[in-house]
Amino acid sequence: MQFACKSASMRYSGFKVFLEGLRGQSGWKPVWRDPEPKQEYDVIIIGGGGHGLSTAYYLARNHGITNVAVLEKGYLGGGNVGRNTTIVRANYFLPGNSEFYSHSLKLWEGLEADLNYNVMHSQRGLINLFHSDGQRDAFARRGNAMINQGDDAILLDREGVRRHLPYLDFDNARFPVYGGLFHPRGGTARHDAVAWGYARGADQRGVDLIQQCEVTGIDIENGRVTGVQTTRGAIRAKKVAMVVAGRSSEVAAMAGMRLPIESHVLQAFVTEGLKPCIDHVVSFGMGHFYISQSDKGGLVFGGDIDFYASYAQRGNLPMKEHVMEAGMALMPMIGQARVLRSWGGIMDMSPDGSPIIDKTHIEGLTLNCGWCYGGFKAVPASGFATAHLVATGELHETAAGFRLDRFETGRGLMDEEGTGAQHNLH
Amino acid sequence: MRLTCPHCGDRDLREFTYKGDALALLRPDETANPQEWVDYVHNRDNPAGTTSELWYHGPCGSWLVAVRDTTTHVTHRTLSLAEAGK
Amino acid sequence: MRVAGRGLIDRDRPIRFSFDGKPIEAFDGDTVASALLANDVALMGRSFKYHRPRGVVTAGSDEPNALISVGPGIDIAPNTQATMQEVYDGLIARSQNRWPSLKFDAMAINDLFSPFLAAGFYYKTFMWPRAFWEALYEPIIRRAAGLGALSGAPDPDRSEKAYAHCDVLVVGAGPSGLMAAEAAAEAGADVILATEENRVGGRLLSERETIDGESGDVWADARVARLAARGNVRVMTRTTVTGAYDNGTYGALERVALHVTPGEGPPPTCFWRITAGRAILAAGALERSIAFPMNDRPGIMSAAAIRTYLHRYGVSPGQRIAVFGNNDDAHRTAADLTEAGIKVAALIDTREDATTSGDWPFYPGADVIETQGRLRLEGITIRKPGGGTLRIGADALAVSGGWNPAVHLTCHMNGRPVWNEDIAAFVPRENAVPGLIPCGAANGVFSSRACLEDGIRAASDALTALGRKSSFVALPEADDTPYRLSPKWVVEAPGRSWLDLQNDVTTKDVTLAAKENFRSVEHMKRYTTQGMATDQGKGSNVTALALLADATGRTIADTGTTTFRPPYTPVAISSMGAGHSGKGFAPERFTTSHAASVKAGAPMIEAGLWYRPSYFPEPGEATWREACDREVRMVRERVGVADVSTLGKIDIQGPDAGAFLDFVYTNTFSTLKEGRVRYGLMLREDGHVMDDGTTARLGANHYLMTTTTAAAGPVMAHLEFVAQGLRPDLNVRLVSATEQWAQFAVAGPKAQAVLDTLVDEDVTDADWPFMSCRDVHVSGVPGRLFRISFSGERGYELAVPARYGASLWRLLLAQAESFGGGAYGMEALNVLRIEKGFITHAEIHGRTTAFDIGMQGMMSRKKEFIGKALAARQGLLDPSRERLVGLRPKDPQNEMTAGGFLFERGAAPTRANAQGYTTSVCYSPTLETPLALGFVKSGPDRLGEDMRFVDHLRGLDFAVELTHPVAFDEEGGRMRG
Amino acid sequence: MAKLIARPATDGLLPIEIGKAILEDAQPQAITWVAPFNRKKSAVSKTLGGFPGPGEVVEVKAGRALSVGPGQAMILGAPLDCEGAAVADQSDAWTVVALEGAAARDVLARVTPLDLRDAVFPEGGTARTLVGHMTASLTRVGPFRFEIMVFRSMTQTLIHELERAMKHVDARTKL
Repeated sequence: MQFACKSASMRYSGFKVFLEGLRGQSGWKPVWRDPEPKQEYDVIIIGGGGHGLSTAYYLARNHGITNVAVLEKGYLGGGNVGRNTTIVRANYFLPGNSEFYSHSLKLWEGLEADLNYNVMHSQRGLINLFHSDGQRDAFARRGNAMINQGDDAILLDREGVRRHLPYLDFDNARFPVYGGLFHPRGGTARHDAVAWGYARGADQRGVDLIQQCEVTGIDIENGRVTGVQTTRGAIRAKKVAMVVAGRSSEVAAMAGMRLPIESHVLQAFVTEGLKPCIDHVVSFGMGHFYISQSDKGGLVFGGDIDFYASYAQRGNLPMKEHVMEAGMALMPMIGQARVLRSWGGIMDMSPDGSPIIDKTHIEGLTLNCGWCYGGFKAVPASGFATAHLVATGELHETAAGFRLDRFETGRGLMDEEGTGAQHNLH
Repeated sequence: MRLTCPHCGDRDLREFTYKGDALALLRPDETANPQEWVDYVHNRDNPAGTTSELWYHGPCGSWLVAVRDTTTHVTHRTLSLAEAGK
Repeated sequence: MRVAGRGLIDRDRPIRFSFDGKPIEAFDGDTVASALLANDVALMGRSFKYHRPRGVVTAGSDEPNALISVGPGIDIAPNTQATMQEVYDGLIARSQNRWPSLKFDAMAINDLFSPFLAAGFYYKTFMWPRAFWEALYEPIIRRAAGLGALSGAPDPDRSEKAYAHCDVLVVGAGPSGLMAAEAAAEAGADVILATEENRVGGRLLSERETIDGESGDVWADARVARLAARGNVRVMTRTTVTGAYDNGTYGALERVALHVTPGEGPPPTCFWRITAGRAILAAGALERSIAFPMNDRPGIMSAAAIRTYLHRYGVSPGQRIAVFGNNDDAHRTAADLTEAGIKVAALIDTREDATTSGDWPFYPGADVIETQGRLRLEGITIRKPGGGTLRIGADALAVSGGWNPAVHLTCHMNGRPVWNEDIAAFVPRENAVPGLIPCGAANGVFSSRACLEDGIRAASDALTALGRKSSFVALPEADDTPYRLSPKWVVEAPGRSWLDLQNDVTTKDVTLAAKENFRSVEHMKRYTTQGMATDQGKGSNVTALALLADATGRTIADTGTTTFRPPYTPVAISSMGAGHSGKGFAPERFTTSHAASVKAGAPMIEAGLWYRPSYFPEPGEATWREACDREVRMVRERVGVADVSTLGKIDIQGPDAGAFLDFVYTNTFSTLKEGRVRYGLMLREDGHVMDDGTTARLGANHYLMTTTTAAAGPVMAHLEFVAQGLRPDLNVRLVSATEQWAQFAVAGPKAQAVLDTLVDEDVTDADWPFMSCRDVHVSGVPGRLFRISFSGERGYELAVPARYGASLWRLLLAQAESFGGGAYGMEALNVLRIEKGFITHAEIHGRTTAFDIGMQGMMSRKKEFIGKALAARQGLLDPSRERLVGLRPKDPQNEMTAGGFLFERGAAPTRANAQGYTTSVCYSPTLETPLALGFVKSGPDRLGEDMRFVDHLRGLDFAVELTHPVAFDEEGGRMRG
Repeated sequence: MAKLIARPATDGLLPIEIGKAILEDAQPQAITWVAPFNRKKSAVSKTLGGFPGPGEVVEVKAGRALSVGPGQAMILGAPLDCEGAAVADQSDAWTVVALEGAAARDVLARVTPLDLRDAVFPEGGTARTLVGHMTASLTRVGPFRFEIMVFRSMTQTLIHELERAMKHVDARTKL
C-alpha cells in the first residue's frame, strides 16, 4: 500500500543529484519537517531511534495510520542505530528468532526501493568462524535452521575459509580455524542512513517527528494509556508505544512496569580509512570479535559488552584491549591499522538474549525492548511488527515469539547463547 | 575502572567479574509464590543512577557488593557479602 | 628551505631517507614533514574525496593532510602523520591515495565532478538497479575511498603493553605541565610527566620566548633534568595520553622505537595503562584556521606551525610568506619570519582596528578571498575593507584563526566543554572527568606566565585532593602578553572553502546540511563527515560548528558540540593488542601427559584452555576413524587409559559440606556414605542444567566435586557465591584441586589388572564396588582411586600429585599395552559415551532442563536446591518439549551429522515442521552402526518411530529411527560388574 | 616394582637471565592451603604459629604463610595438617618462580595490573592478582625479588610472558 505524501517531499534519484549539481545544490528540501507537537495523536511512539522511526513508517505505510508523533529526547537516530557495527544478518536458529530475522532481511533487501533512500545495504557475506568440533556442530545446527527457514547458509571447512579469508592466522593461532558458517546474504548497511531514510519516509507520510522532546511521564487512566507528559508539554494519544531500547527500564517505570532488562555498554571501533582489505563480515566467536570494512575504508569492529550495568555510553580499557587482542590473534595483518574512534551504546540485555515486542497490562500501551546487541539488523522487522501490533492489537506472525510472559511460563525462551537468565552473559 | 575488593583492596577492573543486581542475594524462600521467583531471576530496577551490584574478585575468590552509579561509573562503596548481609 | 643557525636539530648528524623513492637529506631531530619542507617539497598528500593536492598544515598530531605510509619492514604503517614521524636512516616514506603518482593522480578527476558530489549525495542515488550496488557501485566507491593500504602481511607483533601507577599524571610538558610536575614532585608525590613530543618544552620549543631569561628549550631541559634526578618523577617522552577512563585510569601510547631503524630490539610501541590518583591536563591548545576560498593549497599552513618549523626545525616553508589572521599571533608570526630573514609578503588582519609595528605590507580589515597555484601556493587575492581586491605573490600563507584548548580528554566521559566567549573557544567543563584537572592553554589560559602559574595552581589542587601539602615553588619570569582576537570563522566570498581538509568538507556542505534540516550538530557531522577523518576534526570542528550555528540562527553555545571520544590520536591495533597474536591470545594449559601424547603423534585439540589428545594414531591407520574405532574396541575388549586431569575438581570441606552440596545439587549428598561417589546434577537458578559430574565423599566433612572441563571456573565462582552470599550460615570451605592432581581413567575389562600392577593396595571388587573411592598408594606415592566410568566399562580413575603425572602416565600406558590395551583420546572417549547415552555440554547446552535429559527424577522433592522453583515452570515440564533420544539410521551406511534436523517422514524440511535435531554423533564400532544423540519433541514417547533426518549443509536426507539414548549395555552390567 | 618419578613443572625451562633480571625456580617443599572453619581462626593461628591478614605474609612454624583469600592462607614450606581448618595439599597445584634483579619491577609492570610501588606493595607484601590473563599470587620477598605463583598447567605461558617482558625491558636499555 502506498499513501499520498503530505509534506512537500521530493524524490531522490541519480538524475536529481545531477540536476542539483548543475544548479549548485540549491533545490534540496528539508529531509524532514520540525513540527510543533499537536495536542493529540492517534499514536505516540516514544523514541526516535531506528525502531521507533521504522514503527512510525510502517504504521503509515502498511496501516494508513498517519496521525502519529515520534517523540525523541535528543536528535533522530542518536541512539544505538547510530552507534553499532552496522551488521545485517539472518542467522538465528531458535524458532521465534528465525522467522523474525528472516523477515527483517527480506525487508532490508527491498528497503532502498521502498524508502527511496540509499542505505547502502551491502550483502557482502558474513562468515562465522568455528574453532572446534563442538562449535562446528553448533554452527551446523544454526546453518540448517537457517535453511529450514528459507535463508542461506554454507558450511565451509578450513580450506573453504582460507579461500575467502586468506589473511587469517592459519599457522599459529591459539584457537585454530576449523571452518566457518557462510551466510552470503549477510552484510552491512550505513547505519545513519537507515534512521534518516525511515525518518524521511515517515515524515513524507505525515508523521510528526519531534526532536528535543523528552517524555517525562505516561498518563494512565483506568488501566488505559491516555497520553504522555513531555518537556514540551502534555500530549494526548489513544495509543502509546515505548520503543526506547537502552532506556526501556526508565520509560517503562513511568508506566509502573519493572522489566526483565539490564542496561549494558557495548563498545565499537573504527580505524582510519584504508584501501579495501576485508571484503566480508567476519565473526570470531572464540574471541568475541567481529569486523567488516566500511565503504569509506575504515575497519569497523567490535567485541563483547563490557559486562557491567551502564548508561554511560562509553566503555573501559580492558574490553577495548581484549577486542584488539582478538583482532591480532585472528587476523594479524590488521596490526598496523590505527583505531580512530571508539564509542559505546546502551544495550537492553534481556534474560534470554532475545527481544520483547508485546502488549502490556495497560491498554493501548505497547512495549518494544530487549534487543541486546542485535537491534540494528532488526530495525525493519521490528518496526513492521510493532506497527502491526499497535494497529491491529495482534502480534504479527513473524514476531509472535517475542512475548513478555515467556519468562513467567518458561515457554518459548529463546536463549541462543545458552547462558541462562543472567542478563550480561548473552 | 577500578573496584575495591573487601579482601585485597583497590584493584583494576580486569580482575573482576560482574554478576548482576545485588538483589540476587535476596533469594526467596521455598514458600515464595512462583511470581516472586520469576521476578527474582528476571526483573530488574535497572536504574540510571545508583545501584547495588554483585562482583567477583576472581584472583582471591571474594564476592562483593558495589554500590555504583551506572551513569557516571563512580563506585560509592563496596561491601563484602558478610557486610552486605547485615 | 633550511634557515641557517636555527632549530633544535643536530646539524652534525645528517640522516637520509626517501619519499616516494626520492632521496631526502635531513638532520637528527627532524620529522618527515620538516625535512620535506626543508627540501622544498610542499606537496605531501592527496585528500580523501576529491584527491586534491595537499601540503602539510600543522606541525603536530592534529595534521590532516600530510599522511604517509612508513616502512621499511613488513609492518608498514599507513596513514602516518609526517609531522609526527621522526626521521631515521633508511626510512621509506610513501605518499598515499594517489595513482599513478602524487603529482599526477588520475582520481583527481573527482574534483571536476565535485559540484555533483555534495554532502550525502550517495544517499540519494545508486539505488537502481538494485543488483548494481554490490556488483558495481560499491566496488568503485570502495576502491576510490580509503587512504593508505595495509601491507597484507601479518604484523610481527613486536610491541608491548605495561601498567604504571602514580599519584599525579601530568599530560603535556609545556610551561604549565612542567610547573605542575615540579610542584607535585616537590610535595613528594609520585609523578608521571607524559608528553607527545620527543622532548619536553611544549610550545616553548616553537616560540621566541625566554623563561627566567633563558630560551624555552634550555629552561625546559634544565627543569626536567632536575625533576628526573628525583626518585619520584618518571618523564615519558613520545607518549600520548590517548584516553581518560573511569576512576583515574588512562591509556597512553608510547612510541618507543618508531624513531629508529626497525629491528629486533626494542618494541616499536608500548601501550600504557596508567592509574593516577589525580591527573593534570596540560595538553596545550591547537591553532585553528579560517575558512576562505581555496584555502587548501599546499603552502597554506597554520601560523603556529610555521613558527614551529622555523624555531624548532630551522625550516621555512617558503621564501615569500603571507600571514592572515584575526589575532595577535599573526603579528608574532610576521615578526618571527622577518627576524629570521624571511620575506613577509603581506600581513592581513581581519580586524579593522589592528595596528602593526613591523615593516611589511599590512592590510587591516582585509580578507583572503582566493588563492592561486596548483601543486603549491603561488599567490593570494585579498579583499580590502573598502571592497577592492589585490593579488599578492606568496609561496606560503600562515593562517591563524585563534586557539582551541585541547579539551579532548575532558570529554572522554561525555562531559561537553563550555563555550567561552572571551577567547571564542571551548574550555573544559569543571570536573568533566573526575580527578582530571585542566590547566594552562588546555584550560583557556594563554600567556606563558599565566600557564606557568596555572600549572602550579593545578598541582596544588591535585595535592589537596590527595591529602598532601603543597611545597613552595617559585614562579619563573615569563612573557605575559594577553591573547587578543576577534572571532572570524569564514570569509564570505564565492568559491569553495574547506573546513575538514582530509574529508573535503566545505562550508557549502555544512550549509547544505542545515538546509536539509540536519540541524543537530551530530546530524551535520554524520551527514557531511565533518571531523570524521583521521585528525578527528581537531583543527576544523569548531569552525564548522560556528558555521552551523550561523546557518541555523543559533549561538555556538546553543548549537552544542560533538563529543570527543578516545583515542585522542589513532592507536594501532598492534599496540593495544600487543603480545596476543598467535598462541599469545590466551594462556595455554598443558596436562602432565602432554609431551608423551605429542610424542605419540596424537593431534592435540582445544578443550577450554587445555590441550587434549584427539586420538593416538598407529602405523597403517589412514584416517582418524580407524584409530578411533581401534581405541573404542580396545576399551570395550581390553583396557584403555586416558588423561582426565582437565576435569574440574573442587575440594569442599566443613561440618556443613553435605548440606552445602544438597543445596547446589538437585539430588542429595549429605546421605552419601564415606568412600562412595555419586553423580550430581546442578541447575542454574532459572531451572536449566548448569553442569554435571561426580562428587566423592572422602571423609565425614570432606567431599571432592568433579565438574566438566569447561565449567570448572564458572562452577567454582558459583559455589563461592552460594557459600558467601546465599548460605553464609553453612560452615564450609572451598578450594580448587584441579591442578593438584594428575588423573587418569583406566577403563575396560582389564582395568583392574592394570591397577593391580601399580596400586600398592589390593583393588578387589569387594572393596571396590562401582562408585567407590579411597586413598591409595601408587608405588608408595599417596594417591586417590575412584571407581567411576564414563565409558560404560569397568572403570577407574587414578589420581596422583601432578609432579608424578608424566611418570604415572608412562607406567599406565606400559601396563595397558602389556594387556593389549593402550591410550585413547577424545574421539574414542566421545564414542564410548555416546554408545552409553552419557551427556556432555553438547547436550546440556544451556537450554536443556533435567526433564529434557530424562533426569527429572534426580530433582529431590524433599529439599530445597538451586533452580528448583523455576524448573517447576510449566513450560519447562511440557512433555512436548524437545527431549533426549538416541538415533540410528535405518541404513547403517548412512552416517548422521551433529546439527542436522529431524522431521516426520514425508514432511518438508522447514522450520515449521522441525521436530528436533542431533547433538552428538559417532560411528559405533561396537554396534557397527552410526549412532546419535539428539532432542526430539516428545522424544521419549516416540521411541521406535521412524523420522526423516536432513542436514541441508552436508546434503544428507535419509530415514532414522528414534531409540533409547543408551545404545549399549542398557543395564550397566559391564561397568558395575 | 615400578617407581614414580617426580618432575618439576619448570623442568628444563629455568633459569633465564636477561639484562638486569633473572627468573628462576622457587618451588617450596610443600604448599598447603589452610582455611580455618567458623570461630576457629585463633585456634588455628595458635597451632600454626600465626595466620596472615589480608595482603600479609607471616612466618609460621611450617614456613611462610601468604594470605590468599578471605580467611585463607597458603603455607609455603613443610607439609602440615591442622585441626579446626580446611586443609588441602596444593604442592603440585602451583608453580612458584622468582624474578630478581634491578629490572624485576619493570618486568612485572608489563604483566600485572598490580600497583608495585614500595608504598603499596612493600617487601613482605603479597597479593592475589593477574599475571597476563592468568590468576596469580605475587609476593615481594626482597627489595628486588618477587615470587610469582600460577597454576601448574600454565607454567609455560608464565615463563613465556615473563621472558618476553624481560627482553623488552632489556632492549630499551639499548635504545
